[in-house]
Amino acid sequence: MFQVRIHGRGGQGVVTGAEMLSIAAFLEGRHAQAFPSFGSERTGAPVVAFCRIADKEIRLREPVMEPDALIIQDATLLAQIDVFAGLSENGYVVLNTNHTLEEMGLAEFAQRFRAERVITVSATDLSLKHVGRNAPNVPMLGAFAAVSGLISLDSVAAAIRDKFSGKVAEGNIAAATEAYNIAKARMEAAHA
Amino acid sequence: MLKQCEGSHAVAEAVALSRPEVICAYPISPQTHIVEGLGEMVKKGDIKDCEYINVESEFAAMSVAIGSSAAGARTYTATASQGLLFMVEAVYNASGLGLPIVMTVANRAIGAPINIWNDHSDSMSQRDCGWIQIFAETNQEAADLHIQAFKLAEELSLPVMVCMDGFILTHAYERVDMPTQEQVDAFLPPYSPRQILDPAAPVSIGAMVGPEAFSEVRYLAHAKQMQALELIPKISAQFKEIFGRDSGGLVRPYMLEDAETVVIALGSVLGTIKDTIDEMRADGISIGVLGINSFRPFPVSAIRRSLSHAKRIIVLEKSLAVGIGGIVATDVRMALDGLDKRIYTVVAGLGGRNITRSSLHRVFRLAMHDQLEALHFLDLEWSIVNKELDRERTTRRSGPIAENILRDLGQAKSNVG
Amino acid sequence: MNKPFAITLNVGSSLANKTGTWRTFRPVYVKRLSPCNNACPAGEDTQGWLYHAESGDYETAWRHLTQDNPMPAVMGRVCYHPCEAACNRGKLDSAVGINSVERFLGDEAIQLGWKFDKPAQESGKRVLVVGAGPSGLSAAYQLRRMGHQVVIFEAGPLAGGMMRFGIPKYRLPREVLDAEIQRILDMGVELRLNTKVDDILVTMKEEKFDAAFLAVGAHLAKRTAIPAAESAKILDAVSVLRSMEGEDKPMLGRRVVVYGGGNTAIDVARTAKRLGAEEAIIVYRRTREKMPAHDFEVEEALQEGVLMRWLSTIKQVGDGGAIQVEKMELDENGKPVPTGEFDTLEADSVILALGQDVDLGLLNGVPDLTFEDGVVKVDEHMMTGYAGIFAGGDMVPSDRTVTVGVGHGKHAARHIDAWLRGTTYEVEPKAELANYEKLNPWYYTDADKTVRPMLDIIRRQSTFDEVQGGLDEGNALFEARRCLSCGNCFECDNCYGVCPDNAVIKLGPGKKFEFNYEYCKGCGVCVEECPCGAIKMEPEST
Amino acid sequence: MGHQEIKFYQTGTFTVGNRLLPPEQRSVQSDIERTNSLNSGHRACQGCGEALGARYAIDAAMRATNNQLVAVNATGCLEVFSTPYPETSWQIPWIHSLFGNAAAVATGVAAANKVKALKAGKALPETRVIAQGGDGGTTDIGFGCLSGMFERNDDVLYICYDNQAYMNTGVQRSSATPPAARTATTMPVGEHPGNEWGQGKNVPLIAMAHGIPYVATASVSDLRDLEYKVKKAMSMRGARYIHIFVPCPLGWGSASHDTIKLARLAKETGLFPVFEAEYGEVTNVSKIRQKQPVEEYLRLQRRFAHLFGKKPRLDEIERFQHMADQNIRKFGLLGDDKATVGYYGAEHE
Repeated sequence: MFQVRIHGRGGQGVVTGAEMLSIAAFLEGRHAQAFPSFGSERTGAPVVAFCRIADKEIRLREPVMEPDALIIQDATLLAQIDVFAGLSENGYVVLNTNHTLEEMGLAEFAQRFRAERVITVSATDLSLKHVGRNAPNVPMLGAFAAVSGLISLDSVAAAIRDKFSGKVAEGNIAAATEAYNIAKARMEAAHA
Repeated sequence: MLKQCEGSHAVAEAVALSRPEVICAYPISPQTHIVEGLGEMVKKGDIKDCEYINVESEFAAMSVAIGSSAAGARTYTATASQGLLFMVEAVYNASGLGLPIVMTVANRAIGAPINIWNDHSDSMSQRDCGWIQIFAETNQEAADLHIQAFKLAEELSLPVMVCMDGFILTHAYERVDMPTQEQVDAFLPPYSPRQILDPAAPVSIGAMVGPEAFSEVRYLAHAKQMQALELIPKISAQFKEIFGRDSGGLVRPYMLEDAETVVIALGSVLGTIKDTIDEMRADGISIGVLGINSFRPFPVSAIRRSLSHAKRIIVLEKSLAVGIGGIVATDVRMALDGLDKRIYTVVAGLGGRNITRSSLHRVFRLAMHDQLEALHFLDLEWSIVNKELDRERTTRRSGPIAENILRDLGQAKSNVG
Repeated sequence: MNKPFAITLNVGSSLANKTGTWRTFRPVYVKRLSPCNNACPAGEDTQGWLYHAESGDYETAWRHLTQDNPMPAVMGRVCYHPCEAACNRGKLDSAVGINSVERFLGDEAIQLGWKFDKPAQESGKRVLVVGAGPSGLSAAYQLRRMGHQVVIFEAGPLAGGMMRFGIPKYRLPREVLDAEIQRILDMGVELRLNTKVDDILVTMKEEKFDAAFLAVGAHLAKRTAIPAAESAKILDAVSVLRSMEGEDKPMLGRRVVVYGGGNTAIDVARTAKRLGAEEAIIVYRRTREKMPAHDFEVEEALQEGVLMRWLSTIKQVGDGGAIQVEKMELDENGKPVPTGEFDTLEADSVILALGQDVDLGLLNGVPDLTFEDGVVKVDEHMMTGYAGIFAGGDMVPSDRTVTVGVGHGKHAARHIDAWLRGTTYEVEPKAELANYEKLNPWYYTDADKTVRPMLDIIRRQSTFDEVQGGLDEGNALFEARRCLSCGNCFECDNCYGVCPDNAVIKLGPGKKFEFNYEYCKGCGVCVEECPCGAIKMEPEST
Repeated sequence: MGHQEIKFYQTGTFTVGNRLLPPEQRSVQSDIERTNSLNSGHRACQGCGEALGARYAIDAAMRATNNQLVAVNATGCLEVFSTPYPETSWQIPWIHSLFGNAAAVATGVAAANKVKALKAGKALPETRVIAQGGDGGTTDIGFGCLSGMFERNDDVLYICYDNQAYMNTGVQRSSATPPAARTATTMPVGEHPGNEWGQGKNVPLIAMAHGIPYVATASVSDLRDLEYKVKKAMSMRGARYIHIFVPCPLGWGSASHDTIKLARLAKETGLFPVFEAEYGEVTNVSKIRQKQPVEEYLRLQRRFAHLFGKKPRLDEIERFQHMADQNIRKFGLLGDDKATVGYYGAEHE
């Protein structure tokens, strides 16, 4: 079972991101479970959502406390909450920022993980570019697909089409694709 | 057809497939997504010949449902929490009148303090209201149970509450095998009411009944629920024939045959418990779980039969009977009357507190060693409780409890920070 | 249907709960006496016949009416309608025009030729009626209906009595009178004109009459001793009016003075006007208010130019028609007393209208009779002291009106019939009066009385055409429908409608209602809301 | 007058029936074949205005709907006296659910009827629904549901039988209780005996404010007007409201035979304006026929006896008269006066 935790803020499509991730996994014939940390959070408040992916029925209903991957849609959260809680050393991190880890002051922290598994991507910029609004969740999924290798970019695109349609869907797919490519390039760079 | 969707959506589709004729909608999280989904389907014409009514309160929701059901329409509504309490008078009325309304209760706590998260306090408060109450473990089952609920309700002329954990199920995206319309039509015939407001054959429904007949009426309500004990497994079996999967029934045993320790629980927490049990079984521990699907009627015989080999029973319930302890546990005790078994009550998950495998491991092991107190509150923060109790002992104007605790929690956090 | 026990009940089941046991008072339907009926000297069931007229069934109304009075067309013209004075509707807006509806029915009957039924069975008894005036005709009609053979002996040349010889044509056209008399005669009543009875006992014996009803009227004018010159032309009103029926009209001159204050005085003054008198003056010793004549007649006379000298007496009539008049004044008791002031009027003729006396000659020699003030007394059965001889009309003590006479005739006939059969006619006790307080007038809409058309004033002054016109069908219907039906159910359905317990059974058109005492709780709403006072509450017997 | 005046039969215009009218012009209550929707054997008090009003209204609705009618009843006197197990007085399909939900239950019935009609391929259901309740069930506890039904414009005629207090439970004050009236919870003691002045709500006006197709007041004292209004209401679709004045001998301390008389006086004094309104606009008022002073009305009721005691409360009586006069002005109840009250909220075709 692969467990993903997504951090973000109300309005950034955190829950939708988890749902799309589960849809993408479902489309690949796997079992998936997506759910938010329930609350009455309004726009701007910190939000968490989860996604479990497995090859058999997922019965577990507890929140993801030891994630295999983290998707952090808003870097400002780093200063407020312990977003990395429970993440194992083999874990994956995708962080939405247009700064480098060094610029974020995370260089030392990132040393604890495998370099090709801790990737930054300017998801906000990409969403503004392709969709016209701050919806980093979709490019983050694209990046996650690249980083984790858990789901294909095609599945992500299909999940996007499940949630959106028309121009919005195509914009999001373009954003996800670009994020995927950026992440892929950064992974290769980190590997190198 | 398999699909990955939200629990609420799965329920909405299942209800739609049941060809409802009147749907009463009042928003209260977390059932809102269900009626939103239904509203859209009615408006788009995906549900034919159906009236969707945006009512002004839960009391009105159930009242409209009473009217439409009495007038012969298959009627559905959904509620939760305070909403259920606001409609209570009509809830009792619907069952008293024997109207086969189906209602989703997306289980949630009731306040004060106000709380929007999941537990079973709402539907448990209505355990004696005369409705049949069935609990869903998964979204698949939630969907399936709604289809079964209409059949059950209409055969008995009794209303049915389908209870599903709010947020945990309603807001969870997971795989659901959605039945086809043909399957549902084959399973669920059109509504043929036992009593109806019909100008061609007028009757008076809802007479005032005095002491001379009231006991008989109440007994008959009980007798009907006893009939449901036979009907629920039968409907579940019919369902399996058409849809090819187990859903519903009275109880659901898991790893029970040889289990010395048996956990009893309702709803979605059964999944977490099963994972926990798998882990404990791997450690060679003799433990199993019995899910209760039908809480009302309470399947006394089925439970007694299932627990015949158990030495000890842990009733893990998301509700609290203040002043005594367990609600489900009390019923289980009645079911096991005369049998020599240790019965532990574990109150868990109140107001949405997470029930984690690690906590379950801890409390199950304590029970196995008979080290658990008879009434246990899972993961209770004693320091906070004691602090407040102390404050109340020493200060007359000790202030509001909930706010005090929140302040204490905040201090605890900043201390950590 | 297998319905949930106790929750769902079958319709109609509450009929098992007999709420009539709650009752301590029970409503009962009553027929009260309407004030109009109570006031009618002829005993007409006014309310009863109006009920039929309301529905436009005029023939039934007429037949109902003529059970009590065979001459509605006459009555509808000459009756002073005390019924209307008593009418409860007068307290609401104005009295129902009963008289005008009666006339309408009477005229309708003449026009359409409605006839009276002949008696189904002959009794074999012979009854003599003396006098073909209203009372005699009424008695003859009633007796004939009862199967008796009736012969009327009339001293005059024509039937009608005072209706013909006292009431001017402009109030009662003769063809109307003739028609109604003829209809009575058509029943098989024998009329012998110019047949004066001089000795009743002889006449009865000669023609083997089993009983007699005397109604000879009061045709003798009262005279008073007024000093008068030889040349003075002094006439009496009775003679003047009678001579109007003959070939030669009376010659009254240009200036006519009438002395008296009754209806006859008015009639003769108005007649004089029509005969061409330039001046017709009524001299009366009291005030207008005290005049016995009906106010509307005084009013009509004034409209036609008749002059009035109230508080005046004629002291003497001199040569050339110079009349000395003394002015009077009322003392503290309202009695006129002379003032000693005199005045002179010029008149070509003076007509005395001072009342009439009865010619009782035919009773000479009849034993056991009692007389009083010039009339013969009768007992409560209208019988004189002599068995088998009954009397009525103006010759017995009573008001002298056509209507009273008709009533006498009817009552006498009933008693004669009983007497002939050797029984006694028991007058039914009068029902309780339906006075205004017993009504609930809310339910009646406002509807003013219909005014009958009057002949234009020029023709009233110059011709004997009928002054007052009749109602047309629409007006008559309207007027009939103004009736409040006092004291008698008119099937308004109020009781049926207002009962909160559906305890009134409607029996269908004409069949009225019944209480269903199984369910009536005795609340009394029906009594309170009955418009016409035809229900009352009675205590339950314990 | 709200209805066509019958000038034809002068003595019968205001009576229940009239033997001379063609049958189609007669009142429903005069019909020998009337439904008696509320049948004999019910347990209402002697002279019960509500029993009368209910039969009047439901019979009229039955005729208007060709007997295709369902009634929903709020808890209250009407319900209790009509359906004590094992007997029902209702001759029509009837349901009682709760005190405060009659309007909503009726919404449900209407919805079910509509669905059935759709399934039968009809645009509109033949079977119609009436909700009925007393003033407590309408103006107080049932007000939320009532307002909801109005606002959604559900196809329901709601009839309130207003007897101005909670009679079923022993005569307690409701928001329809008039000022100064004695009830079990507003006793005639203290400086201002009886119910408080300046309280209470006027539900017909509030109903109008919803902009619904039809609002009317009626009285058991004017059957023809009442029947006309029920018939008119049943000829329309959407939310409709009729508020019927029904005196209560028990609660008012009046003679059982005075029930209709009191209703008549309430109208003729101006204390109970009888009018109709469409889409929030007053369209018709029943004029006062014979204006009466309020004393005539108040004196007949023991609930106002304290106003006429040893020290008559002329001030309070004067306030009643003022209230009546205000109604007369507001609704134009006299002569050719026009109503000045109305809401113009809703748009309609």
